Amino acid sequence: MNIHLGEPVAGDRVVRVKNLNVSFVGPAGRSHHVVKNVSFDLHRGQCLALVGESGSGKSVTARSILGLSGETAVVEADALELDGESLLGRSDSWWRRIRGSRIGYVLQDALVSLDPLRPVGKEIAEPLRLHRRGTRATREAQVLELLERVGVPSPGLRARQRSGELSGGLRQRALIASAIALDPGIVIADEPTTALDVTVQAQVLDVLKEMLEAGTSVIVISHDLAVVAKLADHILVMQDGQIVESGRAEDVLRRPRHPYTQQLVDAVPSEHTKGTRLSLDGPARTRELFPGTRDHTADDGPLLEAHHVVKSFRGPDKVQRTAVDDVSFRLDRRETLGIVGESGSGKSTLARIALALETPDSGRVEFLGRPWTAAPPREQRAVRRRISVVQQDPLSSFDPRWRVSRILVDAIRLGDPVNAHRAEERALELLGAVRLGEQHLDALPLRMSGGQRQRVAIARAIATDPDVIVLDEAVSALDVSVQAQILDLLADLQDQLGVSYLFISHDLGVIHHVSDRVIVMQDGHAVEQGPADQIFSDPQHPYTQKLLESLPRLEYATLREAVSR
Amino acid sequence: MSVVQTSSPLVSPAPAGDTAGRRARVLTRLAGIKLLSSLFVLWGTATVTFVVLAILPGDRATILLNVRSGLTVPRSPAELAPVNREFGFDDSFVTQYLTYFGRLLHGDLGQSYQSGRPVATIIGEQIGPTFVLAFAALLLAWVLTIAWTLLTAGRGPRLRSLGSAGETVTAGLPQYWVGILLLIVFAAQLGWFPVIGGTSPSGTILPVITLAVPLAGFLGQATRTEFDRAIREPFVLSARTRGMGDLEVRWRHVLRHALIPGITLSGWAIGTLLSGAVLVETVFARPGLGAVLVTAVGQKDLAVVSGIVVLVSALYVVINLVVDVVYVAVDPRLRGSL
Amino acid sequence: MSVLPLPVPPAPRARRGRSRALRVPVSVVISAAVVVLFVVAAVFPGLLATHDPLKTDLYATLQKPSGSHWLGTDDVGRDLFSRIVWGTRTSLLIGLGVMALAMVVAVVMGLASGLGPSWVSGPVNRLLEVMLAFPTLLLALLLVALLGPSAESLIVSVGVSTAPGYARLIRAQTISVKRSGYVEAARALGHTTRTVVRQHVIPNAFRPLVALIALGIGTSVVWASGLSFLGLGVAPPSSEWGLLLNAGKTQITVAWWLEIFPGLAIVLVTLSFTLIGRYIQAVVEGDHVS
Amino acid sequence: MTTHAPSRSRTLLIVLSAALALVLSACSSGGGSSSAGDGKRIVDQTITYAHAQEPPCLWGGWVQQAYLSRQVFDSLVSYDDGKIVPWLATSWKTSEDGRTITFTLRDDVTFTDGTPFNADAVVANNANWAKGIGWNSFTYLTDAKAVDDHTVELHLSQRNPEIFQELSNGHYGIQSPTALTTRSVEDNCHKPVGSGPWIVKQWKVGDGIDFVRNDDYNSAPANAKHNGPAYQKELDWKFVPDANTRWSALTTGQADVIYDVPSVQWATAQKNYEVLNFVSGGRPQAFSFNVQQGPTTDKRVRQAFLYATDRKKIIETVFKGSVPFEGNGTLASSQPDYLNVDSAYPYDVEKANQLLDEAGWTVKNKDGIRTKDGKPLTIRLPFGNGAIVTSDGSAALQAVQDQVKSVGIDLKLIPLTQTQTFAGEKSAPDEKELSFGYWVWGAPNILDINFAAKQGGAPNGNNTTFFDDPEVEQKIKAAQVETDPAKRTAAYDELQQYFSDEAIAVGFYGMTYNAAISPKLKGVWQDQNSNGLLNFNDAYFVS
Repeated sequence: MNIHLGEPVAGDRVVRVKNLNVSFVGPAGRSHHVVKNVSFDLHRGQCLALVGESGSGKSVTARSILGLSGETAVVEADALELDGESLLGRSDSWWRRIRGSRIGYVLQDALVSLDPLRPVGKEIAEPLRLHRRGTRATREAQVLELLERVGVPSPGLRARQRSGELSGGLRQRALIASAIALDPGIVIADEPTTALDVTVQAQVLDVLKEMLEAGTSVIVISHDLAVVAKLADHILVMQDGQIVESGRAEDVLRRPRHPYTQQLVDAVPSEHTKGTRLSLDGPARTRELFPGTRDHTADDGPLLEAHHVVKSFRGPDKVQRTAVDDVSFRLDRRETLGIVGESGSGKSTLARIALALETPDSGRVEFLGRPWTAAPPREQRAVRRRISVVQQDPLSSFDPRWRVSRILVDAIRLGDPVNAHRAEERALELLGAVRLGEQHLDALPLRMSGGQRQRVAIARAIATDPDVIVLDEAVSALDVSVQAQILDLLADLQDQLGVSYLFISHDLGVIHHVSDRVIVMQDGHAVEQGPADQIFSDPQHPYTQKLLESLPRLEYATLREAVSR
Repeated sequence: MSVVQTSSPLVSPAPAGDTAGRRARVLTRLAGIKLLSSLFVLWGTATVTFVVLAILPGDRATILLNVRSGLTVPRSPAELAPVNREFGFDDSFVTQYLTYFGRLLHGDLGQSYQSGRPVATIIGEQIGPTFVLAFAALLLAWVLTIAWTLLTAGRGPRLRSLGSAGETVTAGLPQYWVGILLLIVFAAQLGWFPVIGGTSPSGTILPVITLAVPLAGFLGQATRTEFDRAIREPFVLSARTRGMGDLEVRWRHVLRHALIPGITLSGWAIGTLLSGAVLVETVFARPGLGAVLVTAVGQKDLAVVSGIVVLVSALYVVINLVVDVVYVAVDPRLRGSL
Repeated sequence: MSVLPLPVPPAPRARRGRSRALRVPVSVVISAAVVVLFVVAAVFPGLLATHDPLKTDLYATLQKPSGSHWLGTDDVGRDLFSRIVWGTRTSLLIGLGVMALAMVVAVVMGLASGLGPSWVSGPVNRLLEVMLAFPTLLLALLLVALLGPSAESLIVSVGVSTAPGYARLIRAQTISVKRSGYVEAARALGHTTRTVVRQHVIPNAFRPLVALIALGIGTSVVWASGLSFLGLGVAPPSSEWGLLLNAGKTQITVAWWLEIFPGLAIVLVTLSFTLIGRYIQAVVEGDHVS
Repeated sequence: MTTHAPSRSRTLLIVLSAALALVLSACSSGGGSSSAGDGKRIVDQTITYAHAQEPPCLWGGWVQQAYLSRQVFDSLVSYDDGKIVPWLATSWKTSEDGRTITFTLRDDVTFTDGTPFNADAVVANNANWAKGIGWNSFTYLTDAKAVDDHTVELHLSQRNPEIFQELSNGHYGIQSPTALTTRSVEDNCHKPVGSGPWIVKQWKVGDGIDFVRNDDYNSAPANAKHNGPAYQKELDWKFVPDANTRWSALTTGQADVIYDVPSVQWATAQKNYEVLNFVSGGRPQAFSFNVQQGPTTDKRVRQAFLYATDRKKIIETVFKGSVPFEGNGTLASSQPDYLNVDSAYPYDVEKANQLLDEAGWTVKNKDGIRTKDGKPLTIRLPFGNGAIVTSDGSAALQAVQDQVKSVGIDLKLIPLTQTQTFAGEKSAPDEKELSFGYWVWGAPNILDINFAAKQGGAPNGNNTTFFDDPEVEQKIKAAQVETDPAKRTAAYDELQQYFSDEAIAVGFYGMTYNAAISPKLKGVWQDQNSNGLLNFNDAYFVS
C-alpha cells in the first residue's frame, strides 16, 4: 500500500518509508508481526502525525527510523531512507552517528526518559559530547542556550538539577532540548504531551510549533487527536500495525473515512459531546441489579456536603503544606460534580476526605446531613458502603492474590451478607453490568487490560449499591476509545441506578463531558465553582480562563459533527 | 524507582532562600536522632553480650584456673574464692553490670582476664588484619560484580543465564570450603601463594578471594536484577537515541542504577564479611579478630568478647552511615529527603 | 556464603505474558528433582544408602571412590556416600528447623514492628536494630556457646541469629502492604481494621515468605555447617555435612573425596533451594501464576 | 643423705661443647657459615617453626606454655635419659626426711634484663610458680629459702623423689625477679624475661612469636649439644592450628620444623624428613571407667567393653604409625616404672558377649542394645573435642563406638566445647560412665593425682574413675616415697597391673608429640622429659 500524503509543504523528501514490516521474535521462536506494510514520506518542514491506540505500532514504526526498534526486532522494508541514504543493514557505529545528530527523538513520558541520577544539563549535553561538538565549557554554554530556547526559565539552575527535581513540563522541555541539541533535521516526538497538565501541554506544543516553523521536520506520535490537530500537516491513522487511513490532517479529522478513525474522533469527550455516547457500545443493563431496594428519588437534600474543609500535610522536609484550603461543596442525587485542576492542586486529597480516608484539620463533611468525616469509626463503617471509590490505577486497588470473583464477592457480602452461592451469582450479574463476561470471574486483574480492570473496579464500586461513587482520575490512564466506553458505562450507571459521582480529573474535556457542576481547584483552593456549561463558556477566575485557553480543542471534530449529524 | 515517584505532588519546589537554613536544621535534628539511636545500639549490643556471657554455662573462675594450669577439672570453693574476689565474679550481676558498663562509659574496654592484656591492645593488634581482609574482600567483590554484570547482564539469553548461574552458584558456596580448596590447590600444590601467609600481601590474596567470591555472587544477583530492569528503562533508550553506544550506555547510565541495591547491601555485607572472616581466618591461620573472638567466647573472656562486640556494632553504625552517604552520592534523588 | 540470609535481592521479574510465565525453567525442574532426592534421602536414608553409615571397616580405610564405595571411605573405613545420605537428615532438618524458628521469630517481630501500636513497634524496632548490629556468626557463636554443641542448639542459634534479617524484610513488606492501594480500597469499602489485617495485610505480607524460606534453607545449611566446621556443631558420629567437612579437612591431601563430596552436597542443596526460591519469588512478585 | 653431683663425663661434655662453641663463634664472626662433619654449616639464619596451639601466656601450667617457656627460660635441672643433670643448679642434695632440697646455683648467669641469677631469684620464682601454675598439690612444693647468695633450699610438704624430674619440665622455668615484680602482668605474660637462649622480640597474637637470639647465652643444660648462644639469629614461632597447613608449610619450604605431623602424612614424613617422636610422660590417652556408679561398676562390663574393641588395630589404622597403641591406662611408656600390659584384653567379641551375659545384660532391645531391668546398656563418654582429643582421636573413638555396638553397648560420645572442657563440665559421677583423656606429668605420682579420692580435703577432680579404695591409695602413697629403686619398681608394677586387671583405667594410645624437620636443618632435639620440648639452640642449617 503506497499512500500519497499530498503536496509536500516545503522542500524535498527527508524520510522515505516503503512497505515497512517489523516483527518481534518471541521467546518460543514465535514471531509477532507488529508493523505491517507501512509506507510514508516525510518532507522538510513537514509535521507528520502517527495516530492510534496503544499497541497499534506507532512507536515501533518511528523507532525503525533510528534503528532502535528493539533487539529482537526483524525490520524489513522495500525502502527505508534518510535523505536518500538507505537505513537498511547499517552497522551500529553508523547508526550512532545518525542518532541525535540527524534525527532527534523525544521519548514519551519524560518522567522516566531522563536519567534520574544525572543532572539535566549533563543529559542535554550528552548528544554534543557523543558527537564531539565543542569543549566542555562551550557545551555548558550551549546547554543553557538550548534550555532557554525551549522556554525553560532560569536555565542555569535547572541544568544543575536532576529530572526528579523538575516539574513534568520542565522535564519534557529538557528532553526536547536534548533532542534538538545538534539541530537535527528531523525530530520524532513520541506522546510529547501525555500526562502533562493542560497549561504545560500548551507550552510544550508551542515549542514544537516553533521548531516546525524553523524548518525542522517533525513526526509526532500521539493518541490525543486534539494535540495532533494542533500540530500535524498530515496524519497516519494506525490500527493493529497497519495504516488504515492517511491524508492531510484537516481531511482526516474532518472527514474520517475509515470507521476506526471515525470511532477515534467520536470518542474524544468535550463540551460538545455532553449527553451523547462516545463509544459504539449500547447502553449497559444495570437497572435490574438492585430492584426495589431503594427509591433513589425519595429523600431530598444534598447527599454529600463539605464545609470549609482544610487539610495540610507535613512533607518529607518536615514543612507543613496546605493541600486543601477552605473548600466547600455539595453533591446532590444523580448529580456529577467534576473537580478539575492541575497536579498538586489538592484534588486527590479532597477525594480522600470525601471518602473519610483522611480527616480534615478543620471543617467537616456530612453525608445525608449526618457527620461523616467526624463520625467515630464504627459509624463510618456503616456508611462506607454507600460511598464507593474508583481509583486511577485500579490494579493497585486489588489485592494481587485475589481473582475477580473474590474481589466482587467480598464487596457484595459487605453490602449484603448473602450466602456464598448467591454472592457468586451477584458477581456475575455485576460483571454483566460492566460488560464483562463469566470468563472474567476467574481472572486475575493483573492479567486483564486496563479497561477491563477499570470495569472490575466499577463493578466493585457498585456492588454495595452506593449513593456516591468517587472517581479519582478514573479514566486518565486509558486509551481514548476505552475511555469512551468507560465514560458511557458510567453514564448508564448513573442513569439507571441514580448514583452520584464526585468526578476528579485533570482533563477538561472529560470533566466537561461528564459534569453537571464543576469545581476548579488551584493550590488547594476552589477558585471557581458552578454549573459546568457556565464555567466552560464563561470562566470568571483568571486561572480557569488560563486553563481553558491552554486547552487544545479538536476543532476539526466540531466541524465533522456539524456536517454529519 | 518507587522511591522517586512517591515524592508527593504536594511538595512543590520551595523557594531557594529559606531552604538552606531549614535543611540545616532538619539535618542537625536527624543527625541527633541518628546519634542517639547509634548510642542505643551500642548500649544494646554491649548489654546483650553481658547478659549472654553472664548466663553462659561454665564458671569463669574455674575456666581461668584450668586454662592457667592446663587442667579440665572442677575446682573446689577454696580454690575459686581468691579468683572470684580478684575479678569480682562473686559480685551480684547488677554490680558486675554496673562496673562493666561504667568502665565502658569511660572508654575503658577492660582487660582480658586470661592474658591480663588490655582489650584495647588486643583489638588494636587484631583489627588491622581483619579490616584489611574484610574491606579488600568487599572491594574485590565489587570489582568482580561490576565486571561480571557489565559482561553478562542485559545481553542475549545465553550470556544472561551464564551470568546468573555464575552468581547463584558462587553465592551459595560455603566460604570455609572454598578457602580449603583454594589453599590446597594454589598454596600447597601449586605453591603460588604462601601456605602460612600471615598478614603479608601475598598471604592475603587467597583469603580475600575466598571471602569475595560468594559475596560477589550475592551482590551480583542484586545488581543484575536492577541492571536488567534499568536497561529497559526509557532513559536508556533516550540515551541511545542521542547516539550513545552500547558499552557507554551500560557504563554511564545503567550501571549507576544497578549499583544502588548492592550499595544498600554493602553495609550488611560488612557484617557477613566479619562473620566470614572468623571462618576464613581459621582456615588460613590468619591473625585477626575472628580467632580472638572464638577463643574469647570459649573462655568466657567477657572483656574481650564485649570489646569486639562493641567495636563491631560501632562499625555497623558507622558503615551504615557511610552507606547512607554513598547511597546519596550515587542517587542524588534522595538528597532532599535526608 | 550464601551467608546471605539477610536481604534477599529481588528476583528478576518474570517476563509478562502468559505463555512465558507458565513455563517452569529447566533449572527449576532439575532443582526440584534434586530437592526431592535429598528429601527422600532425609526421610528414608535407608533407601539410598549402600552401607551402614556408622559401620567402620578398619581394613578398607581411605578407599578411593569405586564401585563398592561410590564416594570412597573415610579414615575408619565408613562409606562416604552412605554417610552423606544419612547426614542429609541432620543437615536438612537443621535447615528446616532454623527456618521454622527464624520465621516464627521474624514473623512475630516483623508484624509487631510493622503493625503494632507505637508502644509495641518502638521497642521491637530498637531490639531489631540491636540484633542486626551483631554479625550473624558472632551471635550464633555466643548462642552455641550458651547452649552447647548439638543439632538443637545449632537450630536455635542460627535461627535466632538470622531471624532479625528476615524480620526486617517482613516489616518492610508489612508496611508496604499497609500503605497499598488495596488496603485503602478495603477500608473504603467499610471493612474493619481486623478484617483488613486478616484478609489483606497478613496474607500479602507473608507472600514472599515461601520464597524466603526456600532461599533460607540453603543458607541455613551453610551457616550451620560453618559452625560445625568451627567445632561447634553436632556430635560425632553424626554425619552432618559440616562435620564431614571438618573431619575431611585433615585428610584432604591424601583423600580429596572426603572434602569435595560433602562440600558438593552443601552446594547442591543450597543451589537447588536458591533456584526454587528465586523462581517462587519471581512468580509471586512478577506474575501470579496459578 | 643422698647427694647428686654431675658425673664426670657430663662435665667433660660441657667443657667440650663450650670449647666447640668458642671455635664456632670464632669462625662465624668471619662469615655466615663454617664447615663441620655434615657439610657446610649455615648459621645466623632464621628458623621457622610451625606450632599448633597458641596459649594466652608464654608460661603457665598448660603444656602449650611449656613449649614456649623452654625457649626463654632456663630451669634448675635438666632431665637426660632417666638421669637428672645440672643446669642452673650445679649440684643438689636432699635432706634425710626428703622434705628439704638444697641447690647450689651457678654464679655466672644473668637474665636478659641484666638481673643476676641467684638464690633470691629462685625464691621469687617459687612464689610465682605457686600462683601462676597452681600445681603445688602435685609437687608438694611449699616455700623456698635463700641460704646464701648461690645456695637455695626448696621445701616440700612430703617426701617426693620425683621432684627433680618435675622441676626439669618446661613449666618450672626461672624468670627474672626484677621483671616479675616491676612489670605489668601483660608484659610478663607476653614478653617475660629469662636467661634462656632466646628473647621474645614480638608476640603477634594469632600469628606467631618472633624470638631473637640471646647473644650472651652461656647457661645451656648439661645435656645440650653446645653451650653458648644459639647458632641461628632468629626463631619464627608460627601458630598454625591446621595440621595440613603445617604440613604444606613444611613441604613448600615455608617452615623448617613443624609440630604434630598429620597422621596421613606420617609415612611420607618418615621417608622425606627427619622426624622426632616423643611419647609424653604421665598418663597416655586412656579410658577411665566410672567405678562409683552406673553399669561400669561391674568389672565384667568394663572388661567386656575392652574385649569388644580392637584397640590396637584402630590406632594403627587411624594414626598410621605416628602414634603408638598403648594398653596401659595408668602410666605412660616414657615413665621409668612403666609396665607393658598391651597384651591384656585382646580383641575377643565372644568373650565380651559372654561377660555381658554373665553380668545380666542379656536382653537386646530393637536397636540391638543390651538391657538389664529394662535399662539399656548406655555408656556416656564426654570428651574435650579439639582441646583434649584431636580429630584423629575422635575418629578412633567413633571406631570404638561402632565396635562396642556389635556386642550391644551403646557408647554415647558427647563432645564438649572448649568452654565446657575448661569449665570442668560433665565431670560428676552421675554424668558419665566413661572418661577419656591424658595427663602430661613427669613423674609416677600421677597415680596419686589420678586415683586419690580426695585432694586437699575436697573430692579430687583429677580422679575421673571416682576410684575410692583407701588400701590401694595407701599403696600408691607408699610407692611414691619409696627411695629404693627396686622396691619402687615392684610397687608400681603391682599397681599398674591392678588397674589393668580390674579394668579401671586402660590405655588407648600414647600421648605423642611429634615433629618433622626439614633435611636442611640439623641439631634440633627434643627434651625427653614429660612433654618433649623442642630445643632450637643447637640447630644449624646445612646447604
